[in-house]
Order: sequence, then C-alpha cells, then structure tokens
Amino acid sequence: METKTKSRIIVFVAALLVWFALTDIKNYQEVLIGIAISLLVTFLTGHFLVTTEKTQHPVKRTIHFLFYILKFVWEMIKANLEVAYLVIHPMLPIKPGIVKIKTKLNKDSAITVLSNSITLTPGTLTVDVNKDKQELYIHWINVKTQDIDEATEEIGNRFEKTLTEVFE
Amino acid sequence: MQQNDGMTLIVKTVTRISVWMILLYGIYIIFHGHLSPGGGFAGGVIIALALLNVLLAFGRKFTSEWLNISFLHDLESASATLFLVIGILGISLGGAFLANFMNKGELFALLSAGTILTLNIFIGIKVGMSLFLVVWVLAGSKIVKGE
Amino acid sequence: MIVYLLCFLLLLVGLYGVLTKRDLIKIILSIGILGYAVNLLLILFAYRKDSVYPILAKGKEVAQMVDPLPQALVLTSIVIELGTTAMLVALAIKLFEKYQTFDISQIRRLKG
Amino acid sequence: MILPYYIIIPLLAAFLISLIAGKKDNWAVILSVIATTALLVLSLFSFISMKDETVTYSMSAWSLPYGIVLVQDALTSFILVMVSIISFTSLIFSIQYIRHLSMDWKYYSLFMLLVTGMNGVIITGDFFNLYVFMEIALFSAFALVAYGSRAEEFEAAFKYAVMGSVSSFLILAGIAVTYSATSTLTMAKVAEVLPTNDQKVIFWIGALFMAGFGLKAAAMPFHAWLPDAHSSAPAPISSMLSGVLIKALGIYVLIRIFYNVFNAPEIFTKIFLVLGTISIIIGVFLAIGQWDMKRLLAYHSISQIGYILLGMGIATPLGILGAVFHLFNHAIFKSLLFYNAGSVEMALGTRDLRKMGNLMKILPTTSQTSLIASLSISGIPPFNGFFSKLIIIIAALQAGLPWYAVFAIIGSLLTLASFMKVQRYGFKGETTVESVENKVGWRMNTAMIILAVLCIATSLMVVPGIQEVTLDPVVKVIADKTEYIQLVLGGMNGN
Repeated sequence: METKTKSRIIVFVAALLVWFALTDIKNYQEVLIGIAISLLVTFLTGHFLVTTEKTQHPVKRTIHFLFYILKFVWEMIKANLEVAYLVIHPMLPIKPGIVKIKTKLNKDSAITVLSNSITLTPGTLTVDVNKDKQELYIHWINVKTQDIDEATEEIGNRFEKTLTEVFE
Repeated sequence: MQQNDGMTLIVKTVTRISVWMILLYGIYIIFHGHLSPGGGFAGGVIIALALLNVLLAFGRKFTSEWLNISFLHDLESASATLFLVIGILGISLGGAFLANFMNKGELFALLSAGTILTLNIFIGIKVGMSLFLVVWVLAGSKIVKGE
Repeated sequence: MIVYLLCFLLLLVGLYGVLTKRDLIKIILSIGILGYAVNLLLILFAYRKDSVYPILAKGKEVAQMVDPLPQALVLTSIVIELGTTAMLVALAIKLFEKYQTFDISQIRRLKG
Repeated sequence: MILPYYIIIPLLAAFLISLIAGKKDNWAVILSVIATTALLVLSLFSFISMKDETVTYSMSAWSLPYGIVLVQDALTSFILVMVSIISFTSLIFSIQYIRHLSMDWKYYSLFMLLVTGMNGVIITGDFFNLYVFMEIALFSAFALVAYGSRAEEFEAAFKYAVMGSVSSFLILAGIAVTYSATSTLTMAKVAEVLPTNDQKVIFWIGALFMAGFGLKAAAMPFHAWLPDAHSSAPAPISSMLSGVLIKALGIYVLIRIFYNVFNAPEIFTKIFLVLGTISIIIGVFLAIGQWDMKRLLAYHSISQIGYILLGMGIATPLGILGAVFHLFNHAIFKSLLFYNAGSVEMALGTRDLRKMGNLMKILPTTSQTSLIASLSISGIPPFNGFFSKLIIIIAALQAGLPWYAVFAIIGSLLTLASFMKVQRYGFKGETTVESVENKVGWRMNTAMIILAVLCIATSLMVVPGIQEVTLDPVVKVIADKTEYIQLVLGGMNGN
C-alpha cells in the first residue's frame, strides 16, 4: 500500500473516533455529518501523518512503546531528584552549557520523540536538531563532559535503544 | 520538506501529527455552535490556527503548494456573499432581513435551529480564511530598506 | 465595588499607555489593554450573584443565569478588537518599512 | 420595507466586488456605480415620500424587547440623502482619480464598506448595532487613508487608527454603562427608562459619549488626528471623510443621543456651545497659516463642525434649523473643495499653494467650481453657506447669546480671508505653470459640476414653501425631543 493512502486511512479512522468521542453517537445526524467531516479533514490534512514505512509489526511496536513509557517515567524520577539536589544545594553547583550528541535514529518521529523526551526530563533541553548529520544540540544544566560520545552515552542512549524498536 | 525552510524538525513532526485534530476540532465547534458554546467565529479561528500551524512549521513555499491561496480568497468572499444571500432570502421567505425561515427542527439535534447552522458555517469559513490570509499577507511583507 | 474600580484602573492603564508610550508596538498593546478593560466592564455588568452560565444543555434545569446579552456583546467586541489589532499591526509594519524605526518621535513627516 | 436595503445594497456590492472583480477590474466600477446610484435613488425617494413619518423595521423578525430595530425618520432620511449624494459624486470622481494608484478593486470594495458603515450608523435604532457599524466604517476609513501607500499616509492612518480605537472603546464603555443602568440597548427604550434613573448616571454616560463621539466629530480638544488623516487620504476619500464621515459618525450620533435619547440636558447643550465656539475660532486660525491646500481644507472642517455644534448648542428650533442646514451645506461645499484640491494635485503633482498659479487657463472647470465653493464656505450671499450661517447667527442673537454670534461672525470673516488666499495664490497666482501632467477627465469634471450646482440649488431650501417639506420635518424630529420614543415604540406596536 502506498504511504499516503495508508496515512489517509489512519487519519480518517482517527478523526471518526475523535468525532464520536466529542458527540452523541446515538444520533444518526451526528454520525452522517461526522463521516462527511472526517472525509473533509482527511482530504485536507490526511497525507501529513505518515511519511515513512515502518518495518516492525504494530503489536510488537505497541508493547515496546508501553515499555518505553515506563522507562521514561523512571528516568524522569531520577532526573528530578538530581535537579532537586542541585537546587537545594547551598553552593548551587551547576555548570550550564550546550553540548552536541549523536543519535543513530533517522526517522522523523523517532528523533522528535527522543528530543521531546530529553526536553521533558529536567536538566536537559533540546535546542536544535540536525537530521542530516544525526546530531542533537542539548542545553545541559550541569555539563559533566564535553566529549560527544560520552555525552551521547549520558543523555541519549537511555532512550535510544527502545525508540529504535518502536519507530524504526 | 527541506530542513532549512520553516522551523525545526520537532515542530514539523508535531504539526504533522496534530494538524488534523485541530482542524477537526474547529469544524466541530462550528457545527455545534447552536447547541453549545462556540460557533462560527470561534471555530473559524481554530481552523485558521490549524492552517497557520502548517504555515509556521513548514514555511510559505510548502503551504502555497498545499493550499491554493487565491482559492482561499475566493472562498472568503463567496462565504460572505452567501451569508448575505441567506439574509436576503429571509426577506422573501421569512418577512424580515436575516429571518429564520428554515425548519427549526428538534431541540438539541444537530440539524436544527434553521438558518443559524448555515450562517455559522459561512461565518466560520469567512473568519478562518480571513484570519489565515491576514497573517499570510503580514508574514509575506518584506521589509525593504528605506524609500 | 472594588472590582469596578480595578476595572477602571485597567482602563486608565491602557489610556496612559496610549498617550505616553513612544513605541508603536507598545501603543498597540496599550490599545489591547484598553479593549480588555472595556470588555471586562461589560462582563462585570452581566454578573448576577449565585447564578450559572447561560447555556441550555440537555437534561439541565433552567436555573438563575447571568445576563447572556453582554457576553454576546463582548464576543462581538473581541472580534472587532481583533480587526483593530490586525489593522494597527499592518500599519506598524508598513511604517517600519518606510521609516526604519518604531519610535514615534522619529515618525514625524506630518507637522502642525 | 426598504430600510434594510440601505445596508444590504452596499454590503452586497462590497462582497461581490471582492468575489468577481479580483479578476476583472471593470466590474468593480460597474458594481459600485450601480450600488451608489441605487442608494441615491432610494434615499431621495424615501426622503420625498416619507415627509415626517417614522418607519421602523425589526431585523430577523424579532420584536422589540429582543431584536434590533432600524428606524427611519425625517432626520435619518435627510442624512442618508447627504451621504448618498456625496458617495455618488465621490465614486464618479474616483473612477479616474484612483487609476494612477494601484489595485483598483480593493478601493471600491473598501469604499462600499465605508458607505455600509455610515448607512448602518444612521439607520440603526440600537446602541450596540451602532457601535458595530461605526467600526465597519472606521476600518475601511483607516485602510482608505493609507491607500496611496506613501510614508505620510501610513503615519496619518496610524494616528487616526489609534485615536479612532480609543474613542470607540470610550463609546463602548458608555454603552456598557447605559446597558447596566437601563437593561436595554434600543435607543427609544433607553430614552424611556433613563429619566427614572439617578441623574448621575446620565452624566457618566453623557461624558463618555461626549468624549467618544467628540473625538469622531473632531471637535476642538479632540481634533488632533483630523488634519493629518483628511489631508493624507486620496482626494475622493478626503471628501468622504470630511464631508460625511465625521458628520454621520460624530454629529448625527451626538444629535440623536443628546436630543432624542437624553432629552437635551442643559449642561450638555452648554458644552456644545463652548466646544462649537472654540472649534470655530481655533480651527480657522490654524487653517489660515497653512500652505498645503488639503491641510487648509481639513482645518476648515474643524471650524465648520464648530458652526454645527454651535447651532445644536443654541437648542432653539431656529438654531437646530441652522445646524441641520449647515450640516448639509458643509458636506456639499467641503467635498467640492476637496475634489478641486484633488484635481489640482493630479494635474500639477503638488498641493502647495505657492507652487500653483494660473489655473484658470489650465483647469477651467476646477477653478470655476472652486470659486463657487470658496464663496459658499465663506458665506457670500447667493450661496448656501450664507443662509445657514445667517440662521445660526440670528438664532444666537435671538437666544440672547450675542457673544457667540460675534465669534461666529469673526470665524466667518477669517474663513473668507483664508479662501481669498487660496484663490489668490492657488488659482490666480503669478507662477505660470505651463505643462500639465495628467488631464482632468470628464468624469471628475461632472462630479465637480454636480456639487457646484447643488451649492446654489440647496440655498433654495430656506425658501418658505420648500423649507416646510425639506428642513422643517428634520428640525421637528430633533426639537420634539421625546416624540422619538412615542414614534418608535408606537410604530413597533403597530406592526
């Protein structure tokens, strides 16, 4: 199946589901108009959603994604404690700066989730992305190393392996 | 989707994922204007925001390939004209300008309240298109040095 | 009573900004504040003690409602304010193009 | 029922122009000429046929406590005729004048929106509806002032937009206070309920409306935006702004609110008197030193608005007659003068009086009509300006306000002096201008000749037989202050 067609089908179904969640499903008028509006939305924006083919099976990807969420929550707790320690420390031992890290991901959605995860974890913040060179620029509240590989190990690799399973 | 047109990859991806939802929500607000809070203006603004999201994330070139800008302009004028046409139909069918001459239907049904739904749709299109075009024009004006 | 006074104060803040600021963008923002103050005034006049929002929903009993008319008026006036702001911003962009500045004391080709 | 068509026709024209004329420019001209002609015919017809009837119309067939009501009485018809005449001639004048600026159809669309806004303000009987139509008129005015896209025009438009928005918000605040005091927005209902309220409320509302509409009418302490905006706009738009916009949005609404709704409390008529006199004197003093022709005319607008306010402030039937008559006359001759300035600017490329001269040979129609208009504005006997000023001065004397009459005469003399300057330097000066850049075509000349003929013809309106059918019903509406409530509410119950 062509990517665009697949994307449109996904958007159509999702739009219908959202419409039914918003409205009263028992009314036939709502259902008919919902289908018409979902078709319109699909026609206008349907081809945006999916742009690349995934290799993994959907079920396997979903399981990996749930696992990823757990891992993300764990990393989040760790990072929170770390930053809290920095904040309450009387000397305020911070060393802010921007570092560059490498990533092996090359799908748009994977990079987006990675960088958003990095941003959401306290202490690190994605400033910019260079997809062609597979690099991320991270603002780090406490720069431990300026070496690219070590920084990648410290920041990116926590998430990257699972994300590969989910999105690649 | 070039890297250097529009904003970064993150914004682009999130826009790709979310734009259909914003658009759908805008249309939902327009269609339920006579039943719940919202209506033509609010829904039109949300639709304009969906389009503007794409404009901001992907840049002018991509957007002008996606949407036919002159068609949007025609749509805007046409919906304004149709609004007036319904108003004038009110004179001949309902006895006064903008009179509600259509069947009022049943309370809380989607197709009810006569002309209000139609007017809401036209207002929504008009507002959405005008707001998008305003930003389109303002963002497109190049600042030229001096006179 | 105090709310009305605060609302009036907000109106005066807007008026002060319009009259004294020298930057085009700040003047536009002050006009926005002025508009919010007036809209707030309208909404305050609509308020009735111990009443609910004026929306009829399925299966809800008609209780005492706040006055819905000023709310409709505010919606219209917000639309108008949007138009005003867009107009002013467009003019400010054009003025910047012509004069290369947002400072109103340097935009003085018209005299007298 | 023709009332809603005053709004529908120009609005439909504006939208159709933007829909169709984006591709074909000629359609814009054709559509807008059709629309303004229709409005002219409609307003003249209703003015002649209605006399002193009052007609009301419920929008959307909602009856009065809930709906919006349109009201047409003699005053409304009178102002509508004025707006229609000026917009018709301005449009005829624009067809050639606007060609040398860009983007034809947008101009016509905005022009029709301007007419929509003014007609709406005039015809509505509802406070908030008035505010909405006022904003429509103002938006298109802002855009049209900036239409020539030169630096000065943007500057003037920005100033105008800021002042316009501030005054609009003051008016909206006034409307909010009115609503909270009376729980209604229909003018007639407000007039009915308001006297039962605390008198302080009337002063609050009056002060807010006085500041807001005073800014729109450019009475003296609020005049700062007018000279810039009116002199920077394209000439036909200057004539629309000076001729009718400040009257429809300023003076007309002031009359309606302070006479028909508030029943003319004495303190406000006193304010009218003082503001009017200050405007007459200071406006004319500022005008006399100007060398830019359109700027000079713009300052004269302030001065002439002062005469109208003075007439309103006297508040006797004779004073109101003078004010209403001067309102009409000023629209005619000030528009004509702006057309003259526009055609001179188009032909010579300058508005500086010192660089003009010898125009009698180059632009015969322009200079002859400008002579008529100048004599008219300075109050020389056979022309209309003389009669209206005379009535105002006599009314001031009769009402026992001799000093105000003296100021009015001084203002009139200074007006004469400043227009002698215009004629002396501008049209008969020694500077011999030989070449003309653009030819003034027949359409522009027609517009000027129509108004020049009207300058003489309207002075017939004071002839006793004609006065009874034209001006007297209008004065009756204003002078019988509370009659308005009966007529509007009674008319509604009759329907």
